[in-house]
Amino acid sequence: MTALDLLQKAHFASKLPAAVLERLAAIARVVEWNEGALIFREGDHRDDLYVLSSGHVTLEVNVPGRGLTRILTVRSGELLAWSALLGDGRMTTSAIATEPTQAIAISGRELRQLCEADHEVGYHVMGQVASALSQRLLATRLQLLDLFAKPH
Amino acid sequence: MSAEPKPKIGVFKFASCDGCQLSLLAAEDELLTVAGKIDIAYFLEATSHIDAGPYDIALVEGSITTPSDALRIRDIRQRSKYLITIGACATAGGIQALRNWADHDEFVRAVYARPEYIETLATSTPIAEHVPVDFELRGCPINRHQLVEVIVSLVAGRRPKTPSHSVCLDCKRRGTVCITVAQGVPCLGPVTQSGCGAICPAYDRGCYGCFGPAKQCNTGSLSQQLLADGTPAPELVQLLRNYNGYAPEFRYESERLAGLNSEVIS
Amino acid sequence: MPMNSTSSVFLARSDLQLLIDRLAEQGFEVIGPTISQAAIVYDRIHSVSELPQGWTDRQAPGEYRLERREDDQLFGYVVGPHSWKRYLFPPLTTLTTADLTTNGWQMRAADDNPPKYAFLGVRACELAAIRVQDKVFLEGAYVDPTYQRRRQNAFIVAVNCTQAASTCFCTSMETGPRCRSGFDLALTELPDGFEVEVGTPAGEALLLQLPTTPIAEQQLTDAEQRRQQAVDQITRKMDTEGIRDLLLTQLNHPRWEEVGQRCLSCTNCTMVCPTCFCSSVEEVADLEGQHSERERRWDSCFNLDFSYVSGGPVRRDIRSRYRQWLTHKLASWIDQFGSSGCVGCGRCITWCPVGIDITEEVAALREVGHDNK
Amino acid sequence: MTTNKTNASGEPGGVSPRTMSENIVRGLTPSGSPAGQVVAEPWGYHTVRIHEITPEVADVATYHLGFDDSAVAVAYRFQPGQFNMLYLPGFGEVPISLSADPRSSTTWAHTVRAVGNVTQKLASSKVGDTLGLRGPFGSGWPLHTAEGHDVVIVAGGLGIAPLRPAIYELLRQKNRFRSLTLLYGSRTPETILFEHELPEWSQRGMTVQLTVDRADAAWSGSVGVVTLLLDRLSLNDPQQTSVFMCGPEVMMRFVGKSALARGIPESQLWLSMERNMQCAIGLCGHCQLGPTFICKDGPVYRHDHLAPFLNVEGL
Amino acid sequence: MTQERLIKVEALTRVEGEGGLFVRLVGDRIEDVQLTIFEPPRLFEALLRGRKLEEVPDITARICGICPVAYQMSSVHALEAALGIEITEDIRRLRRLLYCGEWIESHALHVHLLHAPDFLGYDSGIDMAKDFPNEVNRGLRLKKHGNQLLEVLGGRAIHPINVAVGGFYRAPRRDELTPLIPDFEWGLQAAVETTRWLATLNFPDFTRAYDMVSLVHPDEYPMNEGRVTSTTGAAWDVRDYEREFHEEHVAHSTALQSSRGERQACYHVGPLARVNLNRERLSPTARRIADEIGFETPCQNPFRAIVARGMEIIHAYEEALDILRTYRPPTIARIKYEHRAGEGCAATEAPRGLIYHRYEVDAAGLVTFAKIVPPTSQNQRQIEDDLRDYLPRILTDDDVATTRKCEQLVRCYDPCISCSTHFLKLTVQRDG
Repeated sequence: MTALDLLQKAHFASKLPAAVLERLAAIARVVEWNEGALIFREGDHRDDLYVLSSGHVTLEVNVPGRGLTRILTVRSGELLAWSALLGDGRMTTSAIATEPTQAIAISGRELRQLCEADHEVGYHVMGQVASALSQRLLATRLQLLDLFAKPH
Repeated sequence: MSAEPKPKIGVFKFASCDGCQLSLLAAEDELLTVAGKIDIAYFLEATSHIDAGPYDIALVEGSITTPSDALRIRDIRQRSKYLITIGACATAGGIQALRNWADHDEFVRAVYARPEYIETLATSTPIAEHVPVDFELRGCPINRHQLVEVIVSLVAGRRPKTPSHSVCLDCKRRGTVCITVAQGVPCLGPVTQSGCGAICPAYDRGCYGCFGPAKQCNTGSLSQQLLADGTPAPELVQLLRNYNGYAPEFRYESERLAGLNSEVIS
Repeated sequence: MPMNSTSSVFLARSDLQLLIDRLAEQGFEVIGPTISQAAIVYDRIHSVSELPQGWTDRQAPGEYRLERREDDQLFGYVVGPHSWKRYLFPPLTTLTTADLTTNGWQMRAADDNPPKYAFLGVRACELAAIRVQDKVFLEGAYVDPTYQRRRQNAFIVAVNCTQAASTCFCTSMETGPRCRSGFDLALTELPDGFEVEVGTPAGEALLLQLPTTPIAEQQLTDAEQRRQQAVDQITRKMDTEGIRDLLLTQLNHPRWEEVGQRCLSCTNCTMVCPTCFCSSVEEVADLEGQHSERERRWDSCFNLDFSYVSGGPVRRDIRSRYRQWLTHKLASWIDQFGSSGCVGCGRCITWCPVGIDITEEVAALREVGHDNK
Repeated sequence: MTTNKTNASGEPGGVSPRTMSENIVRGLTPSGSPAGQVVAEPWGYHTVRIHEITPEVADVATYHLGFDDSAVAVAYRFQPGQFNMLYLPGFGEVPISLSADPRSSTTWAHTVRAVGNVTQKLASSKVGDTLGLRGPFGSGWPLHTAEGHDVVIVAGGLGIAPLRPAIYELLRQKNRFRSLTLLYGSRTPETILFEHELPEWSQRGMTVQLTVDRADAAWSGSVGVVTLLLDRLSLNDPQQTSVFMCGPEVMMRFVGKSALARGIPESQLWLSMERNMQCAIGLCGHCQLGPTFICKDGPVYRHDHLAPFLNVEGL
Repeated sequence: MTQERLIKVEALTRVEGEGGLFVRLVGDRIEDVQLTIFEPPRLFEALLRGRKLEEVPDITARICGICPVAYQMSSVHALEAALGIEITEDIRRLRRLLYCGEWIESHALHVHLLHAPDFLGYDSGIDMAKDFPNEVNRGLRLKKHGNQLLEVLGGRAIHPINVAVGGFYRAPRRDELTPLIPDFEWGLQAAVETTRWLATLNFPDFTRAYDMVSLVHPDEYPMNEGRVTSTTGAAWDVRDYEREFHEEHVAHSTALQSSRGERQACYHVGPLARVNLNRERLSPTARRIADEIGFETPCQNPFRAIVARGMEIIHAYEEALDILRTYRPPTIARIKYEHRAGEGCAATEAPRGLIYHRYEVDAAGLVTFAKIVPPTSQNQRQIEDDLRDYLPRILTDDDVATTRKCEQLVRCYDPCISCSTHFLKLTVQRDG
């Protein structure tokens, strides 16, 4: 399957107009990781951001004194390594494929250029990224609330 | 009978009248039963047997008023697994906390011919300002049934529970008519914690706050009303400043009222 | 079965004692109005001399005073701090007992042999309150045995109000001041006696044992005028139009915050309310761990611990607790029991130490968004 | 006589669709009869004995209680989702959901976390100890409303306990439903309840997805809150999907949001609430939420019946 | 070379409040005896200034949890003297009834739980209960009666709330008091048993030539009023109390010590003083039992104070029964009064002995001065004097045995140390 095919199926891209999808597909490529592969390490500089098309990626943070702590798993259709687009490209977590995983990789640099050049595309892409991040933010909040902890 | 060791209990006294620890001896019906469940390891008022601890439960009466007592309570805390403060002195500083608003040296000079023999702190403070406290039993004096309940609960492995609602609820349960509404008598019942059995209004007098502030009491609204009904601010200040006057909710309101008063005067 | 007033008779004032005596003879414990602690309260009475003859009550938000009347009426007051619920739904009830036996814990219902009560002097709003509590305790999916045992034997002698307090608003709640049903006998006090109406066969049977006389036309007119006087004196109003939807859609109204600043959360309104039925069940154990009892006590939604769930109380501030009380009383009560929980007796207004007035709060809540800045 | 637990239509005695539909109507009409077995004497306790204790995870154990009185034992029935009041004399009483197969006949399982005086005392009890039980109380899960649907069960933490009897019943009647999915969120991998049963549930045709809020590298499963599982779940037809959820109130609020965002009709979302309960019969007032008493009108509610009150703070 | 030897009791037990005992010996010679009181001072006399006089009975009650009524009674009488209030006979009787409750409660506690264990060799009354269950249970029941009376009449046993300047906030109803009668009838007999039992204890042979002081009233056993009278024959009006009795502040005590007369001599207050000075005014049963057990007055053996307490329990029961049986609620529970500037003093008999209060109030009803002299401060010097005399007779090399005996002597006075730390100096320190 081509990057475009995969993108069309991804939840992340479900609301993007076809024209925008095509522009994205033009700068995308398909990548794959084996089970256990370290996709990136916390603190690494990365240019690519990914939309998973299959598989399962776990995000980990190194907590001194507690070791590696798994904070979230990302599944197909979802966004990975958003710092490549919005941040300085420094990864805030480590990502490990916990099963054979396939993704559409998009160069953050090229995507930024594309968004700048064509605000129509930029508007749609940023909207989707914001939506994905807000969902993740909410999930993080609930996680922080520690809802299942033993009450005192 | 199980051979489990009985929990060791120590009863300690700081600045106080003895009334709260006496409540244990005043539980005549329960005393010997309770005593059978525990090992009274330190209780000067009741026994010459003195055990240096450590204690499973320390019952602490009285407030901290001297430098040596401030050290002694830390020592007791270290030797005790579960520390319970009993009574208004221990939980709020007691009536002697009135000194906290006064010129302490002048107080001592007024009472003692040789103030140099007297070594006290300028304040009377609750135990919890000095060491962590596991449970506070309110009252001036405490309610002996609550004391027995607390001891028995701890021995049985339950967390003790004492109600935190206002005196008003108890008045209504026992059928007492509201003395403020029916007679215009100032009463702290609406802001005072239950525990005494709502005795004062049943004896035709207003509550004077022996059990300290009820949980989330609205002291400000009550004093607004009492002021509007004609109780002068200085009188309200004194009403709030007695046995639990230094408990935060009463303290802040009395200080607010005292401030109002000085503004009026000046 | 209510009978119409044409069947009413006259009972001389001097024969009222016979009414009390007959009730006592039939095994009733007569509870009636009497003066205690500077108020008219409901207590055990044996004699007419214990009634508050020549006394009345002046009421205002946060204020109640006994005053002398110019005449010597026995029922010339309105309502006091007590309501009949303290007899039908006692402040403290032992529900069950548990004993540790060789065969483990054995539980049984606690002994409960309440007296047969006869209530003397029940007002229209109080009849309504008893109807409300009947719905709560007797007509739902579960019946409360404690209430049932007391209620089913109770004999009710109602008294029509001939005057109103400033805090009364029964006309708004359509519960009074006229006693229309729910009584065995109903009295309207006249200078020299009572117009007596019969509400039930039991009432009629009792009346047959009393030296009543036919009532004169003039006495009927007089009684009606006196009852009308109570209607005319009621000035306080609560607009109940659409009140359920109004309140349940104004849960974030700024007024809650404002009243929360004044409310003492002291529970007085709920305790004097003749319909409030909240309680807590607590464990009372002996020291040896051999015997234990479940004890039910009046409780109040104004207490912080009332809504405690593991982790903490649900209603954490006075604002939310006041809102709970008012919305339950006037709105969600309708969902639950098919009627308002408020009978307009005004007790919550009089006995609030800071004089919070439920009718004023409802009026303020009607001003939607009056302070949304 | 084990046959009399199944009636002619193959339905379990205590959970016939008719009883359940009455129960749903009752959700907002309090005059209806209480669900399941009618409790004649609301304060009548039965002596029950601990027959077995199954330690589950830290601080949580399942107590299998049997009635001393054999007549009661035979007559006792409950609906999935209902609760009992368990009474430890000297310590007090707590509402605890029944947590195992409603067609069990000898003992009745209650999965309890030791958090308060009563549950801590229970945690120190032994097999053979007695306690008091009254119940069952409250409404059950209206499984029949989901017939023909994709059924999604969302559980958080201990919230799986009152859902477990429903799971048994759903698996037993699997053919009546298009699909069965369990989304289960737990705090950590160590606190997953009934973990040993999950493979069996999968095997019997239920899709089981687990997630935990926090985990170390030894955990290869999903990490993140349980709402994410619902966000990701691919739905055949939201209009034909029913959701039964139980967990902390905040969790259920967001599960509800997520389900609605996915297009599942609000009338097909069901949740089980928790409040302070003392009488269990709607007469003490403690568990009121909006116009309902949770002990009597709940604990299982249709989402739209509670929705106006779930988002008001301190109600 | 003669060795210096110290006997120290770090903390006296089975007394109210906290104090110690310090004895310094050189050889067999006693150099110093100190009853040390380290109870933290609570400065009541200072904190009373500026308070409404109506609060005084509540506040002074907090001086002592074991004899709050003594403080309430003394303060209301002193304030009534300052305001010129005459109380009625009904109120007077109710006050005596309240005092009966406190005497019963306080004496029963002391006798059974605090002092009897000394004579029988136990650490506590609770330990003693194993071998003397009847005596201890009887004592607890007596004590409970005292508390019940305080609860009905005072609202609660510790820090009663019903005592007011001018009378009571509310007079009890008859149906509140009469249910106590059957218990009190039992209690009277039980108190007789207790006293007979106490008379059988083994008393150390120790007598002294005491100057004993108590109130004496011509018509009744002293509680709320009377002339301050000494066994030497001298007597004073209460208003002259401060001319005869003086207080002084010593370094080893947060309590002040009292002494009498120009010689600054020690004196003895308490049950023994009362019985010695008022034997013929004890209730009939108490007198009969005194005769039966051969209690000779004047009794100068301090250890026999425990028997005097027994007789006072009998008296309190008998007097209480008399009041309970004839009780009719008074028409006026509290005398109305106007505030006025004034000064007043009063002395009453606390369970431990004479207690003296004096107040000055202003026209607004606020306290401007307070002086409180409790019994234990008056006994403190006497206790030290007793020890100086007693020690050489009992001194052995066994310090533990010696201190036990010393403590037993101290407990004869039932010292109430919480009480003793609220003394006022003789001159008023006032600002402005």
